[in-house]
Amino acid sequence: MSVAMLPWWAAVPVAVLLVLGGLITLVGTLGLLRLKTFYQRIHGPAIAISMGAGCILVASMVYFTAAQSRLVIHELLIGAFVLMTAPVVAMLLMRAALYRDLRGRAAARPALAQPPVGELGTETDEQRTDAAGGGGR
Amino acid sequence: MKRWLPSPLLSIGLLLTWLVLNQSSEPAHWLLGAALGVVAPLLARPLLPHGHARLRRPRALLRLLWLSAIEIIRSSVNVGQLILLRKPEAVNSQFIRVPLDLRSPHGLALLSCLINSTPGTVWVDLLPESHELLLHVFDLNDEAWWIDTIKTSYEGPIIEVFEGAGPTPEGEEA
Amino acid sequence: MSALPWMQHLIVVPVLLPLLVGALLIPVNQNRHGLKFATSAVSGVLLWLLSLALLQMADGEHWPDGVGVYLASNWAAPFGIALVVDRLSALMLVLTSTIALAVLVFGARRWDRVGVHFHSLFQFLLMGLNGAFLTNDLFNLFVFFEVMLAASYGLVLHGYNLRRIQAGMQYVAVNLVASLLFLIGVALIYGATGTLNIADLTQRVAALGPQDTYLLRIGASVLALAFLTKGAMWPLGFWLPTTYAAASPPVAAMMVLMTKVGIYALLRVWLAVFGDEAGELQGFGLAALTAGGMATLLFGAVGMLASQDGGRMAGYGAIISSGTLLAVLGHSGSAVLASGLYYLIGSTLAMAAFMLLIELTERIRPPGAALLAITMEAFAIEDKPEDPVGVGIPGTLAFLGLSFVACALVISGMPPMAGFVAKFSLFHALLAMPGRVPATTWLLIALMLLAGLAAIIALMRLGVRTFWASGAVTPPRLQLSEALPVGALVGLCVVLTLQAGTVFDYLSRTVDGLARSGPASERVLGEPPVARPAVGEASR
Amino acid sequence: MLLAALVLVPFLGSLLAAVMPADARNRESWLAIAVAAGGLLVAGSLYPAVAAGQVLREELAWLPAQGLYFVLRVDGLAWVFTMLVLAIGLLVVLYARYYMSAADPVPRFFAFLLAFMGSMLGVVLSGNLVQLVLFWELTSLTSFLLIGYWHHRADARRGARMAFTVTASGGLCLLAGVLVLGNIVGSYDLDVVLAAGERIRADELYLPALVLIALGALTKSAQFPFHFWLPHAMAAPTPVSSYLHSATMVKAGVFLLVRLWPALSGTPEWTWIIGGAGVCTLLIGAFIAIFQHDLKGLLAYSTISHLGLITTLIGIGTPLAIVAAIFHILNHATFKASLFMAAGIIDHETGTRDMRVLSGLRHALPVTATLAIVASAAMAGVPLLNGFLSKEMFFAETLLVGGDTNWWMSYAALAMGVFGVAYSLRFISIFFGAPAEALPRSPHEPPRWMRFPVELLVLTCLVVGILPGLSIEPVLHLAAVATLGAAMPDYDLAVWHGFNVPLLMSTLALGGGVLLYGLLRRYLQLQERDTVPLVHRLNGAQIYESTMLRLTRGAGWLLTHLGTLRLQPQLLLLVLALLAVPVLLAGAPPAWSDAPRQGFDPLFAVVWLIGGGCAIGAAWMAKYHRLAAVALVGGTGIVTAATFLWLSAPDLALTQLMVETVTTVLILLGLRWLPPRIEAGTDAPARMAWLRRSRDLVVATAAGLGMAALTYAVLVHPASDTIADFFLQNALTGGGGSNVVNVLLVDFRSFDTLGEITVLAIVALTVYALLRRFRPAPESVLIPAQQRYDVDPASTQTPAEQANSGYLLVAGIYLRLLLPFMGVVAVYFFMRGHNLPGGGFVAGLIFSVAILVQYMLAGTLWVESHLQLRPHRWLGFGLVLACATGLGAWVFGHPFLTTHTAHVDWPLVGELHLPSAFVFDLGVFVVVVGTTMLMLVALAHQSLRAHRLPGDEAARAAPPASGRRTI
Amino acid sequence: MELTLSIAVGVMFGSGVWLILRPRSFQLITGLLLMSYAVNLFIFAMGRLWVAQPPITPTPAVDPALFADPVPQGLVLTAIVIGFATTALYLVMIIGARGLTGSDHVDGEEPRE
Amino acid sequence: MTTTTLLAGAIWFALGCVVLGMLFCALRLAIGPTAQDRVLALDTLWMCTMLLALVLGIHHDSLIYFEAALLIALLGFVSTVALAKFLMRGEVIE
Ligand code: NA
Ligand code: NA
Repeated sequence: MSVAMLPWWAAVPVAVLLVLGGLITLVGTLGLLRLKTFYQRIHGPAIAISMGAGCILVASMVYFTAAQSRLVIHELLIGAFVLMTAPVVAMLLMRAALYRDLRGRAAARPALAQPPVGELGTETDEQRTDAAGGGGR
Repeated sequence: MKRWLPSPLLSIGLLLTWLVLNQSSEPAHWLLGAALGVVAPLLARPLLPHGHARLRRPRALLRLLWLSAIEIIRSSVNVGQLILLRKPEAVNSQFIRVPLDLRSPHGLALLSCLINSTPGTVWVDLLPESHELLLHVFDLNDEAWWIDTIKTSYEGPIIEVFEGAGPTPEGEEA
Repeated sequence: MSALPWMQHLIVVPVLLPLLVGALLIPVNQNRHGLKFATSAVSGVLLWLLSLALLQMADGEHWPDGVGVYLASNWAAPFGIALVVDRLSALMLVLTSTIALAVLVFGARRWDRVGVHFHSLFQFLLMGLNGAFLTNDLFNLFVFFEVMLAASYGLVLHGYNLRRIQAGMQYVAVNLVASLLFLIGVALIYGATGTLNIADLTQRVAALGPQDTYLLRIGASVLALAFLTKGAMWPLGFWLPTTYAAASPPVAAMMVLMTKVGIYALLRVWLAVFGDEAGELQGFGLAALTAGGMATLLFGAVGMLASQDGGRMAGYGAIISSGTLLAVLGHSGSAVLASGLYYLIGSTLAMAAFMLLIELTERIRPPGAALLAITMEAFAIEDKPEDPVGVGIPGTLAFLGLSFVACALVISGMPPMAGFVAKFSLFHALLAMPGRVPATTWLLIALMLLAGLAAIIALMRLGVRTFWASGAVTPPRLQLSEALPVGALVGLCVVLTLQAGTVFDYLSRTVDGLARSGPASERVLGEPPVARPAVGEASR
Repeated sequence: MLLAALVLVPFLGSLLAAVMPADARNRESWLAIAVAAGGLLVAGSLYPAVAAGQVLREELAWLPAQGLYFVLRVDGLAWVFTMLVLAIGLLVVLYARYYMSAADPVPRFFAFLLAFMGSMLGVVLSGNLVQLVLFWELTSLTSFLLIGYWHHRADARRGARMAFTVTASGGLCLLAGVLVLGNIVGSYDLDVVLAAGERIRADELYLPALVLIALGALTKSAQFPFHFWLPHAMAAPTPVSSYLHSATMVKAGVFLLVRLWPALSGTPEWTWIIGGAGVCTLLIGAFIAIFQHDLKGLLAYSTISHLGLITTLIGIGTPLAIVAAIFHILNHATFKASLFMAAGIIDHETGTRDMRVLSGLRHALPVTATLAIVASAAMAGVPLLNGFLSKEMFFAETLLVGGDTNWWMSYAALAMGVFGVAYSLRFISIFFGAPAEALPRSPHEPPRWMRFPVELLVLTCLVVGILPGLSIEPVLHLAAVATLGAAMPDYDLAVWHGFNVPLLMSTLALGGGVLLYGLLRRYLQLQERDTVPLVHRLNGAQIYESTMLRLTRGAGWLLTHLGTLRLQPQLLLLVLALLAVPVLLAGAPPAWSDAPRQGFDPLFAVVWLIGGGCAIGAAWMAKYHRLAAVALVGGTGIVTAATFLWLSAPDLALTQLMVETVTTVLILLGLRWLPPRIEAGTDAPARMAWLRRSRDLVVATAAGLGMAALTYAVLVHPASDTIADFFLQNALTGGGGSNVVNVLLVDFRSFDTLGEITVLAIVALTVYALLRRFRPAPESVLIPAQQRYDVDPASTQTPAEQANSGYLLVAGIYLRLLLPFMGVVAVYFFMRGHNLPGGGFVAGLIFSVAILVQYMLAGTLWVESHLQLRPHRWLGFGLVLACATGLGAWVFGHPFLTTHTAHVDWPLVGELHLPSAFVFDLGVFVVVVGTTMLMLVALAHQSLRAHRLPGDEAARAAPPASGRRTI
Repeated sequence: MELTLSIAVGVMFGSGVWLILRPRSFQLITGLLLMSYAVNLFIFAMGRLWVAQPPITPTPAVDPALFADPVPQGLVLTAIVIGFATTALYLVMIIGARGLTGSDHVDGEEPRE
Repeated sequence: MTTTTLLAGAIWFALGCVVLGMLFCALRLAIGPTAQDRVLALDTLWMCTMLLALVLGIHHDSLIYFEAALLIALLGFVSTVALAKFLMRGEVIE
């Protein structure tokens, strides 16, 4: 165990933030595992990325600032980069899923080539494993 | 000036990044960071067709960020509860469409960042003809409330930040 | 501070020159064939001269014990990477640069244009080969193997078509897996002994504890598998005939060298690590090598008989030569090494010439004739004897025919060419071992004779079909740049035969040096780095 | 020198003849004549010395280390054979001058003939057994070329191949035999071997040596059961037959037996093997000869028979038998050479050799007819001709075999005599009867000098036959003494020995032969029948051909069972070898009592539960769910990176993460061109597939367990004294960096790194070259289905439109903004590498990925129209930079790649250290960027090509311009 | 930890071996990837396991026993990069072969059974 | 209870949560069922690894781990984006 001796004012927040960050991460990933459709699942990790990462980053900042007795804030960069990249991932993935579903449904029911979007969200897509089409690629 | 320093904000950002990365404020790093702050945007410029954003109202931006941060925490708790406590079948996930007035690409980017960072909502697409935002909401109670919140709490301030009060779109070719 | 004598730098040049030339040629436009060829050729000539110079130096009084050591990065062995020139590596360098020069000239008019970056890849291949011959560090050997292999992948696929890519898939896949084995082997040896330098290994081996010895045994066996895959030992070398047959002729000629690298590496490591300093590990695994070599020999002979086209025959010929070398080395180690090396030189030169020749002879035969000829021979269908009026053979055909015969003789080990001298001296060395001649020796000799017979029967069949039964009306068109290298390589085989005594003198000096692993390793480990400016200053 | 010249001059003449113009028939003939005549003169000049019992030797060191000297040695036997070879050679050359057609490529003929002559002389004059084998095989080779001289004829090719295969195989046996002999005696020198007869016969290796040498000799001399090649060799031009099958090629075998008689003979094995083969041969050859229709065929079988006779004599092995053998060798050479030449003249003049057509030739060719009849008589053993004398001696010797009780040998000899007379009559018959009509050509006497050799030879037959004591005796004595030495018997070469059993046998043979011939003509339709009675099934040539065919087929069969052309079995073998070989070689492991150093960490175990699960999942999915497999492999990669991080290897973690990213993109780029799996036919036997899979599963499990066990064994076993300590202690002081891994890469072992970046460059070039010729599968030529889905607004947009105003607009803002930050981060990782995790590799990968993101965002065309990246230049420049940095050390007199540090004092900034390793690392960075960009961009460019390719098809698939979307 | 890592190496190596024995080129390349992960970890393991002792030496005078073995790390770094390159090469080969042969079988043609 | 034990406990807890989170991601990665699920799981796995690096940094009181986290934060999304683009457009670079 190489953790440095920290004063109480630093140790307690770090500990709390770590526990909180860990918990949120766990809950977020649990959501990923537990929720029923892809469109729901994508919301699970979001809390891990936003809050879980945030807590742990802050914990890290506080810890190293206290441990090294100097201002350590380079974790901010991680935060900034995550803020800039996570939306891209979410948007692209969501849109990919949407059009894949639309296409899959159009292929299954050619008459309904362009179904309204509203219908999509509620449908569970578990049954449709993507064997040959895109997933097999 | 603009030729050699297309976006001072970006350059400062890069310099700060460099200093923070190196965790150092030695003169050598200031110099090197400054050089990178100048050179990197210049080298990247051909690949930036939308130019650089110009913040008209930085203070509005800060306020917006603060509000969003609170919203993020609130939503996180909500989503966490839903995941843990509610049966997945009982969660009412829906796509909704939000008509937007915001045109600035940078503004839209900021909007998407805020929406996506807020748990419970995901930006799906911007429908080209209607200029509507297709949004996925984790647990939808009231569609109108969502549309209203987004338009007033987010879109409005963003338009203010990037376009000042005026309606002129910004961000043509740099 | 004392500077390194400039002559010493020559040791690293066989690696550097092709690297620089290859690198400089990368950005040169593809259409500038002349420039590319000229640069590449200049490099080839320089490498050739250089390798001769190194041979001279290694054989002369230039270095004590004939071992030249170059400490890359100026770190003493075993910490840095040491390049070592001795008579053996110098010999391999000469062989490489000779064949490379021939291949370059051969490819000058046509082959370097069927794909892009031929000359860069070719130079990199030379770099890999030379590096593999020079290095005294196991992991560096891996790196140079990879350089060589990567370049050979590129060259095998050079101007690729269906056949080449099918063969290439095999070649690359097998060698990728073999490279993984190489890594496993090297890693285990490091894990067991804590060093990567071969000379250092030589000195450490005897003192290892039982666990480390066990790990070293496993590591060395895995490493040997990697080498033997490259050296095409049965049953690890099935990729070889397919690849040889598919590769373009200049590449195939270079591939002949590459199988020898596997054997060279094995030889290098084994003679040093499991040599006379190895204590109980001396001669580790040699019995298995003999068995494998014999199986390879047999397999090559069978393949030779079963093959119909020249490329495949050449491939099985290479397998026969691998098998022969492995079997005799495993059987008697350094006692037959001089003969084995002579055999290696002869068969490599002849096989390379043969690879180039095949392409030229294929121009004789009208397409489609081959199949008919096979059926006719197999079923002894006679066409009517015609009037006894001969067909004039113009100079080209005579040249091709003569070269073909010469190559066939060397490859099969028939008199009077180098192949026979090699085989005889191998037999002699095997039989001259003290004590009663064991049955395995006789078996080995019988196998070698049988393989030679199979080779000559197959090659005769091919030759008859190509030169006699082709019904060619017009002599094939041949360019001087294509004839010259073939002639030169064949001429070298002749010289090798006539000068057998001289060559053997050199080889026995080579073997003397190799057989005593102690002094050589001390030379490598004792080479002092050039004094640096003060240590503290450099780090400040 | 004289002896060396004797052997070398023919070869020089051969080379000279080869380069002569095709139409210089006379010049070439004169050359050949001069060579043969000169040789005769030289050899003749040796007579006094040889006659005086001297053994002349010339030695030349060739491979002294292997005891191989080039020894030329002349004793009586060698001298006689030399003279024979040269004399008959001279006559043949003279004859050939007239025989060969102007259209034949004569230079080649004389070149081959002279080379053959040289080889034959080499065999005869060799004083070293290995050297003898060398020339022996050379005679096989040159005779192969001579027999196949008219190679446009299939029979010539076939005959040549057959002769070569048989005699060359025999030659290899001979070589083996010689090796055994050399092993027994301890020398290959002929004199030593000949003097060691007792030792050889007493050695346990005697029988193998004898069998092997006998195989060599018997194949060469066309002895049963290897006799079949000789008749097929008749496809050669007649001068060749006349030379090879009278005095030279086939005589080499019996020469060798005579030569080695002192060393090998005198045992029952010798008699049984040599004599047995001889008897079979003489009977079969003589019998078959009767039934030939081809003149040369008859002569060929008669040659076989006579060689059988000689072999039998040698097999009998008494001194007198050896004398008789040598005598018959000489006699046979003279009459058979003349007969072949006569046959050639007849062929030449009439255009046919078919005895069914030829008759009454004595009218048109009176002189030739006379000569041929005399020679045939000699062949038949008619008194007053040389053949009679040696045959008489043969009969006498047969009587002695088996004592007084066993007569079978004599019966055989008698039968052979009868047959011999019969076939001689058959030969002679063409000169009698009515002149033949319908001959292809009307015959005339040949030119004077074409007939001259025949005349001379026939004259010799007569002279020897009538005056043996005056003519041949001294010569024969010379040869016999050289062979027999002290065992030299008394013998009397006279025409008349009084009435005795041999004379009776001769008479019986003559009478019986005439009778047999008459009977055969009358009752067996000798002139018409196509098959040889009794033995026609015994067709050696057909056996040979089918053996060769079976050999090829068998080899093919073996090849498919010993080897494979497919990849999977090869990989399976490789894995099996990996499993088996180390275990077999390393033996039982020693005691292993060490304990783990690190405790069990449940979290780490869970991490690897993930990694292992992903690996197994990838293995499971890779067949049909490629994308899933890619993702799962990615999972394994991440876990690997995490492990590196966990276990104190931050540099590895960084590199692994970046490589992971680039690999994923790369594979996706590749997947675009790998269309959906084609399902294999359902008719594949499922059971086999199951068996295969179970087998592979077992192998894979074993491999995994093996690796796991090995890893564990190393991990719990403390490391011995490693070179690592040196690096840890010297990195900072000697290498100027605190990150030891980086210092290893750019200083201690920078030579490795140089090689490694070369590998990168090579692979990039190869990938580029491959893609230049890339032709996509037909199924993937089209634009992907996703892009043709007209509900998606992007389906009508170019990639640039998508990024600048389409669905990627918002994402594009981020990705473009991130570009300079990625650059800065790359610089950061590069700069810190020497002291902290980072370095050229990671920085290069970061930079490449930064660019790559832009490609992914806006497409190839847009990016490249805004940014010119020239990966080729990056590659070349990076490599040169790294090299040049290394070469800079030369300036300081240091070895390649020695690092130096420049210390620069800058105002404001202070002192800066610029280590050369830093520049080297820059080279690495540049190469990595060049490689990654070249590979990925080259792959990405294929999409552009595909977009162009489908043309109207894509246009049809694309939706009408606007407005059909509901969202 | 030793046990975990050993099993990890074994599982990845075994999965890789299973895959390289499969007939489809994509399976082969996946197998090669997994095998090279396993081999990289194996090389890494030759330096034994060290937690939180990266080979970064703060001062010139250090006790080597307190740092992870840098040599295997250097070797792995080289091996990773070379492995990446060869994977890329093989990938391009398989798509090239797929285009020319029309089959994704490793032999470029469907087996005749 | 000292600050060290407090921190140690918290760190262990956080590590446990993160690793468990990784396990959940891996499960989703394995079971799919759709390709986008796998991609999402992979992306989350990257993120969890980043958190793991950060917590390990605190755990070992070392800044060495930061760079890995930084790299994941900046470039971890690239493979996800590539996968997403592949799903959406059939090719990664158009
Ligand atoms: Na969100
Ligand atoms: Na008797």
